Parts: sequence; C-alpha cells; structure tokens
Amino acid sequence: MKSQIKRGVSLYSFQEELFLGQLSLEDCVSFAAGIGANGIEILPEQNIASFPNVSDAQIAELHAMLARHGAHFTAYDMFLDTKRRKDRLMSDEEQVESIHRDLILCNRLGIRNMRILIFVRPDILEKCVPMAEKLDVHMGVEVHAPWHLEHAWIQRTIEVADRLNTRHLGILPDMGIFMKHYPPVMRARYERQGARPEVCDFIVDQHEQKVMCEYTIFEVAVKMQGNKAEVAMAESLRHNPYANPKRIYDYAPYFRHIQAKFYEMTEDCRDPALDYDAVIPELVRAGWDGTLSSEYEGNRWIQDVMEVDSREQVRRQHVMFERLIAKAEADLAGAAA
Amino acid sequence: MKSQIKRGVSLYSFQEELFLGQLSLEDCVSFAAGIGANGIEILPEQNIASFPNVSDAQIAELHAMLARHGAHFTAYDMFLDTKRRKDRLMSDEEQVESIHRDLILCNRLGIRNMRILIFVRPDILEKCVPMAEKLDVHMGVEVHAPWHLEHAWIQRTIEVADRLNTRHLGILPDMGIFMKHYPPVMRARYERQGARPEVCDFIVDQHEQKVMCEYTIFEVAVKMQGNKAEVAMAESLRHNPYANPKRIYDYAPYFRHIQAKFYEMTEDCRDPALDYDAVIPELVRAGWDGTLSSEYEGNRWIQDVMEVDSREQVRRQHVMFERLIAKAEADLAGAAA
Amino acid sequence: MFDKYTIDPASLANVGPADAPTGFAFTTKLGYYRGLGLSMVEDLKVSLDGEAFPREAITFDDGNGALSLDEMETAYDRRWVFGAPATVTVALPGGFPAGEHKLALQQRLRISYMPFPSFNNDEKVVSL
Amino acid sequence: MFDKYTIDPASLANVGPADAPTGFAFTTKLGYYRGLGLSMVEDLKVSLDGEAFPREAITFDDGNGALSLDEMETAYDRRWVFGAPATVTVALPGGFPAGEHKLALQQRLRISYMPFPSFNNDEKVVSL
Ligand SMILES: [Mn+2]
Ligand SMILES: [Mn+2]
Repeated sequence: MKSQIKRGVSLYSFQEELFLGQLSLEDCVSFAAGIGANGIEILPEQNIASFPNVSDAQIAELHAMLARHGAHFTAYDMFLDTKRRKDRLMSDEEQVESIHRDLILCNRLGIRNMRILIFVRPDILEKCVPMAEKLDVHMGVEVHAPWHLEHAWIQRTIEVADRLNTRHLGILPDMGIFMKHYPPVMRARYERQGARPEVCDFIVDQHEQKVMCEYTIFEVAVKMQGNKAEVAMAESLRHNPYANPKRIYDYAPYFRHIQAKFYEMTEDCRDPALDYDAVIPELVRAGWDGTLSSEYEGNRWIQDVMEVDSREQVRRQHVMFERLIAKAEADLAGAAA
Repeated sequence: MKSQIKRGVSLYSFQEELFLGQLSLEDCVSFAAGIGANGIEILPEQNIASFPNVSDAQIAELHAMLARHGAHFTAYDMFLDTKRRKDRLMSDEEQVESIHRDLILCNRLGIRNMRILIFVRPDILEKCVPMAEKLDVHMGVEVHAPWHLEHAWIQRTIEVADRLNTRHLGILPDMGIFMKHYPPVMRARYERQGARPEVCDFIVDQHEQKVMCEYTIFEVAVKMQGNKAEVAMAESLRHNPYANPKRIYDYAPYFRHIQAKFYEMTEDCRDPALDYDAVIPELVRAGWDGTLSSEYEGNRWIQDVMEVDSREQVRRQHVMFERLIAKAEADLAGAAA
Repeated sequence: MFDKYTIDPASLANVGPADAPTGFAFTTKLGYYRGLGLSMVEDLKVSLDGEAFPREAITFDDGNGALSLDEMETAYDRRWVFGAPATVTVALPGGFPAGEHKLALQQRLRISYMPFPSFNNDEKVVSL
Repeated sequence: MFDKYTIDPASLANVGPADAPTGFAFTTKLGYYRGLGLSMVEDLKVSLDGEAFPREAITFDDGNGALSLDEMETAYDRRWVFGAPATVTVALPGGFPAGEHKLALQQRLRISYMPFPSFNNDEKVVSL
C-alpha cells in the first residue's frame, strides 16, 4: 500500500539563518523543494515583513517564488496577541476579530490549514467556525508538549468540533509530544552550563523510565541540592512527557497537518529523542494524507558552541521520513498479505 | 443487556471510624453487604493487626465473618516498604520477596486481585509474574491521579503484560483520575483555611476549563500573590487532572477491579466531582465484569468541622451506581434495538 | 490524615514516683491510614509551650517494650498497628508542669512511595 | 532564543555633536522567533559595566521614528519586524566612555501565551 503522506517544511526550521540574514525566504523554499519537501508552512509574523498589511502584489510575488521551485504553501501559523495592551486583555470580540484577520489572510495566501496556538479558548474558536467554513480553512489547535492528545484541554476542542459536526476545526499535533528519549543536545547544553554528568545521567535515566517528573525535580532540587543548571534540566522534564503514539491513529480524522518537531538528527539520519519509529506506522495505517512538516528547534540548544546548519538537519529528517514511510508501507502490505 | 458489573467496598472507605474505634471490621462488612456491596477490598496492613504473620485460624475467622454476611473478599491492597531501612533502599531481590509475601497471603485469603502501588517498577513486577500466575492472583497497578491510563509509566506495565502474554499483570484504575469538576469539599476546606472566595472561584473555574495547572498555580502564587491556603489549593490541581473516560473502554481487558474513589456524595446521590456519568457507560459497553469498589476519601476534607459518616457516603455512591448502571444498560439496549 | 486525633489528652499522666516524677506520658496513634514498621517512624517530636524536648528524652512503647527513638530506627520486626494507641514517654524531672500547657506532637514518617517525609501534627492544650 | 545576537557590537556609535556627544547608540534585533507589536516590548534595559540607565534615557527607533519606552507601550500600529535591526539610543552626556566597557541589554517582552515575560539578555565588551 502506497501511503499518501506528504512532506514539507515549516519556515520555523530556518529561524537561525533567517534571523541572521544568512538565508532568504527563497533560499529556504529552494532547499526544501530540492529534498522533496515542497510543502511550505509559513509564519506570516516571521516571514512577511509587511504583516498584517500584505498586499495582493506581495502575495502574487510569494506565489511566483513558490512556483519557481515547484513548491506550495501547506499551513499558516497564526498568533493571537491577547496581551497587546498592557492595561487589559483582548475582549472576546477582539480575539475573534484577530482570528478572522488571520483566516482571511490565510485564504488570500491560498492556504487551507491554520495552526491555532494552544492557548486559544475553544469557545472563541467556536465563534470562528463559520468564517473558517466559508473560507475553507481548517483550524487545527496545536497539540504541543506538555499537553497531549488526550489532555482535557484538547478534548474540549474535539468536543466542539464533534458538536458542530464541522471539518474546519480540529487539532494539529506537534511531534514534540512523543519524546521517548531525552534529547542529547539538551543534556549537552545543561552540561556546558554546569550540570554534573552524574546528575545528568540520573535525570536522563528517570526520563527513560518515565518516572513522574515531579519526583525527579524533587530529587534533584531538594535531595541532591542540585545546582542551577541541574534543577533547570530536571524542570525541563515538566515540558517533555512522552505521549502514547498509538493515539495518533485514533485522532487522525481531526488533523490534516503535523508539525514534525525535532531537536537533532544524527549523521545516520535518526532522531535520538522523538518516537517517529512508532508514529509514522500509525499515520500510514490510518491512511492519513496530510503533510509532515519539519519543525527544527535545535538551534537554541547548540548555537552557543557551533554554527547552526538547519538545512542539513532538515535534510536528515526527510531521509528518515522516506525510510520510515517505506518501511511502514511494506510492513502493512506484509501484514495484509 | 444486563451488565455483569459487581459492587463492593474497600475498607479504606471506613478509615475514620476504624481508626477511632467507632466501627469494627465486622460492622463495616455487615453494612456493605446490607447495601448490596458485598465484595470487600481489604488492606491487610490496615485491617489485620497481626500482619504479616497472619495465622490460618485468623484467616478462617475472617472467612467465617464474611460468610455470616454473605460477603467475600475481592481485592488485596499491597504496600511495598522500599525505604524500610534508613541506610539504603530495598534491593530488587528484597522487593520481589516482599511482593511474593503479599501474593502468598493474598492467595491464602482466597483473593485473586492484588492492588499494586503505582511506584512499583515494571521490571520488578515482571519478576513476580511467575508467582502471580502460580497463585492465580492478578497484579493490577493502581492508576492513580495525577497519572492516567495513557501515562508512559503505566504504558510500561501494559507493555510488560503484552510481552509476557500474561493475564496476571495489568492495571487497577482509581476513579480519581476522572475529576471533571473540582470537589466542593476540597474548596470548602481551603476556604476554612483562609482562601478567599474570589480566588477559590478563579481556581475552580480554571479547573472547569481544563487549563494546564501550572498556569493556574503561577497566576495564584505569583500574580495574585495568593496566601498559603490559596497556593495550596492551586497546587492541588497538579494532583487532579481529568483523564478521558473513553479510554476506560480500551483498557478494560487489563483490569478486573476498580477503586471507585470519591470525596463526597450529595444528598440526592450524585458525585459533584468525578465523572461516573461517563465512566459507567464505558464499563457497561465493554461488558466488564469486575467490581466497582467504593473508596471514600472525603473524611480528611471535613473532619475539622463535622462528624464523618462514611457509611452514609458509601450508601449514596451505591445508589448512584445502581442508577447509572441501569441507565447505561437501557441506553445500550436502546442503541442496539 | 488523622493529625487532630494523634494526641489523646485524657491519657496524660506523670511517670516515676508520685512525689518525684521523672517525666510524663501520653498515648498516641499513628496518624496514617495503615500500620507501619517502627523503623519507618523517623521521629516523634514533642514540645511543651513551643519548647521542643531533645530526641533523647523520648521513648516509645506500643505495648511490646519501650524503645528509644534511635532504637526504633532498626526495630525491623515490629509494627505500629493501625489505630492502636502507643505510649510516648518524655523525660522531665518533676513531671508535667502544673496548670494548662500546649502539648504538641509531630510524627515524621518515612513513606516509601513518597519522596518527602509524611508529617502528622497535633497540638492540644492539656493539664494533668 | 537569539539572546547572544541581540547586541550588534559593530554598530556602536556616539550621537549628537562630535565634540560634545549627547549619548550613544547601537542596533539590536528582537530576540524572538517572530515579529512583535511594539506595545508588547515592555522594556529595553541597558547597562554599562553593571550600572543600569534610567528608563527615560532610552529611545527606540525601528526606522519609522524614535519613541520613548513609554510611547512604545501604546504604539499599537507598529511592529518590530523579525530579524530587522532597530536603533537603541542612550542619553549620556559625553557619549560612550573611552576604552572597553561591558554593555548589556535586556529585552522584556509580553508574550500573550506565556504567563511570565520573555527575557532576552545579551552582554558584550565593546568600545568605540
Ligand atoms: Mn510546533
Ligand atoms: Mn485508590
């Protein structure tokens, strides 16, 4: 069975080089298309200087640029500045208005998937469903660690989607929720900041065993009297639980796009931390046909000691995707035969 | 469809009266049998003074006492004192030995379900499976809040059970994991301790919305500069997430006994906090035939202002069980017709 | 969970010769929902009007023989049964002082499945 | 996430008359992974050798006109574009002191989806 999974890249992946002016938007798109990841996820607030006042001419330019490389947009990452004013939060009406603004720009950019920040309230999203339906944009709440697919906050959005029987509200999983092993790049940075190797070993082992993070934090902070870097490393566990990859199969009808978060790919194109080995087969089994969109977030863990090469990291991830998708297809065909 | 769910009571429910000597063990059993909850869950370390050296004569007495009331044992709550010695933790061998001791006593008591404390390591349990199989005792790891059925720590036990293909290792869910609403008895005690009503309102509302607890704790502790009782109440959210009740259906093959935790039943026999309304239909739908074993834990929240009446609380819960089971049966029959 | 019940005020009595008491005693129950091996009772802190007695002044007897708190730490074969009163004796020449005093007890327990000790605190105004 | 890049040391220059500088200036980028409305830049704290300048001494210009930090708080219609340098000017009669000095910058940002402010810190030894 040939899977219909598509591959792409979020421009978030190239934030280091984009920030430093080492790569242009077109460089990123050209590179992505070159590795077969021609679905481009855009963060207008990062990648379009004129945001939110984007002209038709600019949009035409963007589309022409994509066309030059055989690429296309897959998803639009929205933000919602509820604290824009210091004196008060945005009212509900202002929040809906801000999301409408993004839905409209998303539609003008020809994009049908919008990443919704996880903190946006389900009742606000409910109010945006009519506009999303009209513009045919799927609003996917980003399921980001330490939340997980089964978290009650996420279930509230699922409930709204079910109740409205709409295909324009759902989720958008960030694969950071499937952290099976503690990322070596994170550990290494905490070590450079002064965490002792034996304490790092302990924290990594506790994570490996899936011990409730609060226990580990207590052990490190109180019993071991850990230093600042050690306590910070232990506290990082709070943000990085390991969700059950099997659930990605169950919720597949609720998402059309995945942020394929990663922190580091090894030279032999393996992810030492996130459980893509378990996730990809579930996606293939579900017959899912959305886009796996690379979201490299390793730059901040290594920039203190080395040059960041986001392109090489993304390239390795896509080698892994091709390998794992092919394997899952073969396994599924084998099981069916 | 007539469900096969059985009803029972854990002696844990009567801890207040047992501690104070207001009820004897037989009083508890007699009461439980009187409300049709004739499956008795025992905590030998609470209820048998001679533990762990329980004689055959004592066991015969216990059985005779149960027989007098038409009751029987359903489950055995084990403990594991890994920190028995101050100078070191129990070795793996000592842990296995302690669990063997409990398995043997469990078997001598004629009990086929053993509650395993959640902190017991899966690899230790794996070593105990042969003995559990020999004695035909199901070892069920208590899935207690803030863990939940999908938590990676719990999944490790499920994996061991699957790998060994054994029916003698699994889980034992504590219904505290399904806290849909914040318990009024908890709120009330924090108010008596000095929490201001408006801050309590905020915390309850955040819980109701299923906001990630760390945000609420931060708001109360830092932004509102909450007092000690308020911060303690906010921190209580960390221990009381709301797990998805639908999952109880999926994991039904892995458990044979349920600790039906509750903090308070209203006069009209409703649980204002835990989502039995959603859980019971899943159990009925799964055709589950284990025991719903009352675990009343409200005493510690009210004993500062009123007499605890554990029997009345348990009675109300069983009225609710009968109502919800009958309704679920009728709904399922209606759906099938 | 049973903090408020852990001092039995009616049990207060002096010990030693009536005319020259060597201390006082009262009964207490383990404030936990199950029994516990004595080696896991890390401390029984007694204070009078806010003044704590030294650890050496305390002895414990569950009916099976008196132990110092240090001896308790290795009493691996003895258990404090759930709901069972035990006697705490405090060495204090002259015995319990006349009149009403605030008697406080803190039980510190080492519970294997909890990362931090479990404390049970009680405080009652008592007199002989 | 871009803390270490937020001070551009090559940009350091005095402002005002060459013989009587009224202060100094340098360029900085917003140390965040997207652009942000200026009203959400809560503070730009500049210090020299550990000594912080008063908030009133700082002005910000993203190329669209200089603003005091207080004015920035209500500049709802302006955004600090991702990766775009802006000029921070510090009032200091005489300009940047001679020789090497430790220049530190802290950007405090109000990020709506985070309960606490986001800080970007940079510190570099610079000279004119
Ligand atoms: Mn993401
Ligand atoms: Mn329980």
